[in-house]
Amino acid sequence: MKILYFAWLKEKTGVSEEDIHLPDGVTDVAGLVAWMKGRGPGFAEAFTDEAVVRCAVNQDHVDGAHPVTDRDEVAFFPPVTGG
Amino acid sequence: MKILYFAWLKEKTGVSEEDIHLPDGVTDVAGLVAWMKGRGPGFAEAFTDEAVVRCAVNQDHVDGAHPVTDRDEVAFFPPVTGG
Amino acid sequence: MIRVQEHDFDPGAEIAQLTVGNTAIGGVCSFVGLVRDFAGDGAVHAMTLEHYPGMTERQLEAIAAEARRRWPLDATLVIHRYGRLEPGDRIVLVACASAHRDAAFEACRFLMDWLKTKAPFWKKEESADGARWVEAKASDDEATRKWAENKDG
Amino acid sequence: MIRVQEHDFDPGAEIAQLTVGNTAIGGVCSFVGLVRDFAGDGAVHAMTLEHYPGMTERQLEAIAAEARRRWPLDATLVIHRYGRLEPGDRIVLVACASAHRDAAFEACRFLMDWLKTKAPFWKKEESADGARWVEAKASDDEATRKWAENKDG
Repeated sequence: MKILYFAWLKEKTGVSEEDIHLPDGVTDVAGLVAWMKGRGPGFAEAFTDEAVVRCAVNQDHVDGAHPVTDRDEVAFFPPVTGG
Repeated sequence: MKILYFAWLKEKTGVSEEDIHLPDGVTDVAGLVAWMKGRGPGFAEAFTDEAVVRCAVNQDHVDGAHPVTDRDEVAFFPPVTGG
Repeated sequence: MIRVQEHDFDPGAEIAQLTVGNTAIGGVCSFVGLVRDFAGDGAVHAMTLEHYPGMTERQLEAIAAEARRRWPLDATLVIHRYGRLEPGDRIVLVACASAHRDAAFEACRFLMDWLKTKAPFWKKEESADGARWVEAKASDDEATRKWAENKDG
Repeated sequence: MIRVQEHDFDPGAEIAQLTVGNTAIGGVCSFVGLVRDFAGDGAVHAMTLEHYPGMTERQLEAIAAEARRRWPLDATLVIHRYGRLEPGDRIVLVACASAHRDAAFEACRFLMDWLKTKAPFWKKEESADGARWVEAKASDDEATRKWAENKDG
């Protein structure tokens, strides 16, 4: 799956875009976020405050219960601040 | 006094601008309109429907009771239709 | 700034000029009015706008000043053409610059509503039936009345 | 039309292009958003807009289509820049063309309110204290909510 990070999520994780295999046991966005927290200090810090992390799957805003598959484009970003 | 006519008042009277002496006995706009009606067929027709003739004295909208003097600029025109 | 002129204008250049050197401005709301090819029930081939030179400028200055009193504006611009115009031609440009977009939008709309009803212009439309002077519309008067009622709002 | 681009744009040319060949259009309401030299309590030296390519365009297309459903519009245009911008630089242009000025004004304001709150852009401001990511504002969310409530109006 393709994962994108924007704004301070990109800065804290140090990653703007990556391709990963769907981790074992992960079936939804909440599961993916929990897995992210265990990837290291940068990821743990980026995903600490789940209330401000937004997620889009295939470019649609979704909540934690949304399913994820290996073919999805998943993006993590803070609340948008507009133009 | 200077008199200006706009739109169909100009077309019906055949005059766009003229200088006249304040007619004897005329002291206000209503008196001036009454005098206008007697100036000939074009003027009579232009001023027939007083309800649609607007007047400005020195570039301010006024009603029939407004005084007029020999030093005024008086304009007659239909209701404005905007841009 | 107020201009009443026969010749055309360049909206982009005018809007850009309005904000030069003032980086407190967050945005410019503008409206460009064009001659439509219809009016009410019929086709319009052209129209001629007549105005009262002197009184027009005075009234436009006054309404622009009123807009600046009502809203926090950094700049206002009104350009209005007169003479003979054809469908697609620009008639009017109103632009309001402000730190706040709500103020820019509301002031621009206020000025346009006023211009469409109260500015001393008279319109003669040319159609297949010949030319005729347009009569004032009640719906436009209502738009202006709405602003009068909100005077303290 | 929707464009998300790094380079500047020419509002006058864009507005003129929007109405070419359509003489049923009575006017174009437009809004040009500029970078201000302040935000909240402090001076801003520059800002950088980041966005989500692909999702941004999809969302802008969708909101422009929504505007065309709600109001009788002949044309809509949204141009939004990304990248590093300095005070006075243009950020965004929204233009709505319609036979009716009310529709043009309301649609333009609707689109601007949406863009300021919902478009997937993230803003980093540079001030004397360094650079920081801007947090979403509650007041802008309210402006968008107002439109949601008026959905059937």
